[in-house]
Amino acid sequence: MNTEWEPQLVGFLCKWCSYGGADLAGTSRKKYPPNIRIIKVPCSGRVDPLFILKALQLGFDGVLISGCHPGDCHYQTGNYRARRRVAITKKFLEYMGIEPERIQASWISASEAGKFVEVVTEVTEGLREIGPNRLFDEQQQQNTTEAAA
Amino acid sequence: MNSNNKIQQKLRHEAGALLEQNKVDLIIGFEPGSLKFTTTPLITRDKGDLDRLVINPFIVNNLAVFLPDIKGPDLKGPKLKGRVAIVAKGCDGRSIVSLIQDNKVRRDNLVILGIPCPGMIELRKVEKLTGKDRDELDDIIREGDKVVITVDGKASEFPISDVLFDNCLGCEFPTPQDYDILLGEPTAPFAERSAGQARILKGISPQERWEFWRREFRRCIRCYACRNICPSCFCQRCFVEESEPQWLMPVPRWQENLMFQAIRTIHLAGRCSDCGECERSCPVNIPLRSLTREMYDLVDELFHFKAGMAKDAPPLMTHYEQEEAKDLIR
Amino acid sequence: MTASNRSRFLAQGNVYLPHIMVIEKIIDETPGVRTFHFNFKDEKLRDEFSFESGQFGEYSVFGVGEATFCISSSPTRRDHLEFTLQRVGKVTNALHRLGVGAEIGFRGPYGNSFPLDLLQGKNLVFVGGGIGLAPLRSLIWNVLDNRDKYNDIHIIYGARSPADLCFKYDLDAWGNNETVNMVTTVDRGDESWKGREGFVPQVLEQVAPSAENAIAIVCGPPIMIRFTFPVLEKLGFRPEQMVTTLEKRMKCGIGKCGRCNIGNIYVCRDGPVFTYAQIKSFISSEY
Amino acid sequence: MNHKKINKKDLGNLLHQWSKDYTIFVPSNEGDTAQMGLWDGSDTGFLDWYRNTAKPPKANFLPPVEEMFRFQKGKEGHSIKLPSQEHQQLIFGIRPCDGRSLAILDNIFTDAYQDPYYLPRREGAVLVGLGCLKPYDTCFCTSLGISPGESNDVDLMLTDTGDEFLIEEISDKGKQLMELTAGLEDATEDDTARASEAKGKAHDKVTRKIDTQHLSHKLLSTFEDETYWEKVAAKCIACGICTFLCPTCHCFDISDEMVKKEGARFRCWDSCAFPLYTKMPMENPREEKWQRVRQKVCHKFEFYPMAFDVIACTGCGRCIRLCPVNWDICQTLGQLPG
Repeated sequence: MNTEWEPQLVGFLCKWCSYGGADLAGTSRKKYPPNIRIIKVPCSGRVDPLFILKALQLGFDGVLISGCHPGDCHYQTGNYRARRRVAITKKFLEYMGIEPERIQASWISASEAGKFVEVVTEVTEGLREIGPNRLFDEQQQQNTTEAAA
Repeated sequence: MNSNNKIQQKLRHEAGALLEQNKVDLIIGFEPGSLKFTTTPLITRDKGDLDRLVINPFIVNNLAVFLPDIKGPDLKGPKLKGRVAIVAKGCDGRSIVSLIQDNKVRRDNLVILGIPCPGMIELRKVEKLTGKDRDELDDIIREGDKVVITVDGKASEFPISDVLFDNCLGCEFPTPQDYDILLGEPTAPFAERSAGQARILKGISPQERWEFWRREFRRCIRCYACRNICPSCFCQRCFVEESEPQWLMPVPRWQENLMFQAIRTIHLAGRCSDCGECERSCPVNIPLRSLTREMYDLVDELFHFKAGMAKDAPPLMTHYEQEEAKDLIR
Repeated sequence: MTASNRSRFLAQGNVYLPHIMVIEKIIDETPGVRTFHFNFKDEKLRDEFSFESGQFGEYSVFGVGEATFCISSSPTRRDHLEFTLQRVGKVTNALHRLGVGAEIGFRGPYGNSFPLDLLQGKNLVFVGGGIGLAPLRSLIWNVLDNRDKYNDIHIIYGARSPADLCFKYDLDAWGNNETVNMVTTVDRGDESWKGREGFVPQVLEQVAPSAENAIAIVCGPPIMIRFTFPVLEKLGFRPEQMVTTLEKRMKCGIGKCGRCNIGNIYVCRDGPVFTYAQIKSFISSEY
Repeated sequence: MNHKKINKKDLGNLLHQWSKDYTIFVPSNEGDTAQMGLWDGSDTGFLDWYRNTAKPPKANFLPPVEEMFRFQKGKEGHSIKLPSQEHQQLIFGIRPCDGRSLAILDNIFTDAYQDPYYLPRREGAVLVGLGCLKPYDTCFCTSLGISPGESNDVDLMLTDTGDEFLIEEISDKGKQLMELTAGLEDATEDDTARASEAKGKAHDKVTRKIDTQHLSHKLLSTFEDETYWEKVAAKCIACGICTFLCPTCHCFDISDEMVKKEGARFRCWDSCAFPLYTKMPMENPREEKWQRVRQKVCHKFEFYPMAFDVIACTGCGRCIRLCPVNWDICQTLGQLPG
């Protein structure tokens, strides 16, 4: 009865900053939830809203987009553009009915292993709270807490 | 109506002069449609066609859709070489400016014949109001802020706001932002615009909203009328037609339909002028404008950006400010 | 010619269900072109299945989709089937990723075939370009395996460059066959190329096979076909003496899905093999 | 022949009776969009508003999307499984134009190869026609040999005679159904007379006409007239409304989906209005919009008649009524030069 559901999170990490942060977290043996699947992207500006929606359609419970801090982008402005895109996507999909917790963004530099751990933990816990992604299931979403109970 | 007649006269005259003096090669306007209470786009190089140009409360199409040389996936539009004179209402005008911002059309190839727009009559609303289909109505006459609808020989009067499109009721800029010739006097927007806000889904839970869209998009047949009628959907190849990777199955299942429309609307951020053509053209009546208007309001809220206001301004998504949307990022 | 074929193809059961086939061998023809040898997984069907040169099939990679290719092997050689394709899109890319032993779907054979009864006792002029040799190759081997039924045989084949020549093993075999006049040409040769250079239609004009009691069978890219017909006419071939096979986008392969029409002709159902006389009388110039 | 009749108030009972053997489809309004939808078991309110559906009844036989079969990749290789099909449907209220459209579609799905999805549905279905007393101003069925009140393409034909429907048996299938149907009254001569009067009136209400004489010849001589087709196509936005919602358009696409070693092959509606429809890697025979518009018109009025001796248009007017730019096929046909 009691399902062993674990949130599945996909992370699009910029290869210059956030991916380095994740790497550092690993090499410095920090613990973070194993629920994240990481996809390395050349820049947070590479993340198309399509990626986000496709991940949700494929059944991932949440999406994390992470790039360099404002001003630190390897390509000067990629993360600023990503910010506009993410803001619009997140807010718009919220209007369509996708919980805002499922789409998360962060700025994590290559040295911020601690922040990476923190963000992934928080996001994962947030997803645990709102329950599994049933958005694209054929049948109407039943009581989401039912599965968790 | 009288003022329409005058504007129409002037339009025919100006269009004729433009063709005659070789200032443009092509006129894009409206002519009477083949059905009662409809008009249809008139795209012509022939001066003889110009006495068919009309201005009335049914000139609904956003003619800017014909401007980009290439429209849709490998889909060539009419051969628009040379200079074009185009009839534009407020929203159409903003779509044109938006196309100029996106480098899809050059301002100096255009002569914009601006129409100060008092709002267009939505036949679906008239049908609902009278309980009759369009072809069963005898007459629809607009008189200022009233409309007189005649059914079976019997005339009834209604406030004009009962029959105008929602986007017209909520329109902020009924007079084109940019024009070469303005036909008539600039008009003011409606004082009370809340009826046109279209945020029909505020105040219900995310689950209920998703449920709503799931139900609506079950009906979608993926005819792509919403995309093809939209002046801002000018991609040479739409993402739904990509095959490697294939983002979406070409089959009309609600999951794919919904995703298509979500991404299409995101692509419209900063381009959509809220002309409402997507919703009007939808053959299965999906309230698409609820989505596009939300996007319209969102970009205004987040970035204080309104589409198609200044032709020299950079497009929304190519630009950024140092300080914005900060609370959305961890 | 089409009406009689139609009843013959009447299929039983669900015509859209593919047979499971197994890839037995893969030959790299050019950097983008591969030939697959394949066979029915169900061994019973290997004997039951029959086809004729010029017919095509619908091949599928499960989960990716279906695509249309002719059967490039000869019906006279029954131990396996072959098809040849260039990687250009989703399905062809997926096919190129498959290895020996992989399973594909196949349904067919569909369409009409080269008119063997018309060719018998005639001089045959095969004109092919690039991967367009695939359907011709089925017919050429068919003819060579019944060599005594036919008169002189000319084969004029060309490709853009030596590297783009398909079926080099066949070209060698035909070149070494004393009963075949084989001419191979490339648009532009390289240092090691010792053969002819020039476009296929030009070379055809130089070789100038006689139109007397002859049939020309042409297949290649549309641009080559368009330039080849006038040359053949100049050499004295009448439209009835020219045969070609057309290519269109197809999905169903059986005249229902609509997209392969040229006027009232469905290429999948009424073709793909036509004489130039037939093509000339089409309503539409959309071929 | 003696006909039956039924009071409109008893229609629910009749449908209920039929629902024991058939899945009943009636005109229904989902999100303001009329289509043949599953009957809820009681409501006959559609009689008040129903003129014709937006989505044509072809959708009940060639659905917008259907699973052709499922496949699975296991240790022993691929296996294929066919879906089970529900065949016994009764469609109530089909209009004569749409009845004809299905007869037209039968040609293509029986030609050369029997279509294993469309035909079983067709064979299992009963069409109950309902005469059209209030044609739209877009209707031109009478120009195509169809009368809005009469049909030979359905199994039973109903005519509104005021408070009652006259029921005529058209086909053997309809006859069999009537034999199993209880509680119907015999129609009187008076009823029949009133019905034929209604039919005549309906026929006269169709005022829109096209001239089908010499049409094929005119299209042939105009075929290469690029200027004409470009002008005609200029305002078309190349969406799929007129083809998807045409009751006789039948073009489809086939595509695959696979998730975790399990997948399905789908067939869904496709349209000659889309450039991708004919696009090949190297070229596209109908790249230009005017070529695609020409294809649509010629297919219906020239190519299809050449193959099957019937125009693939029923004059239902959906393509005119629903077009967002008011592209009117009657104008295109009426203005053909030559």
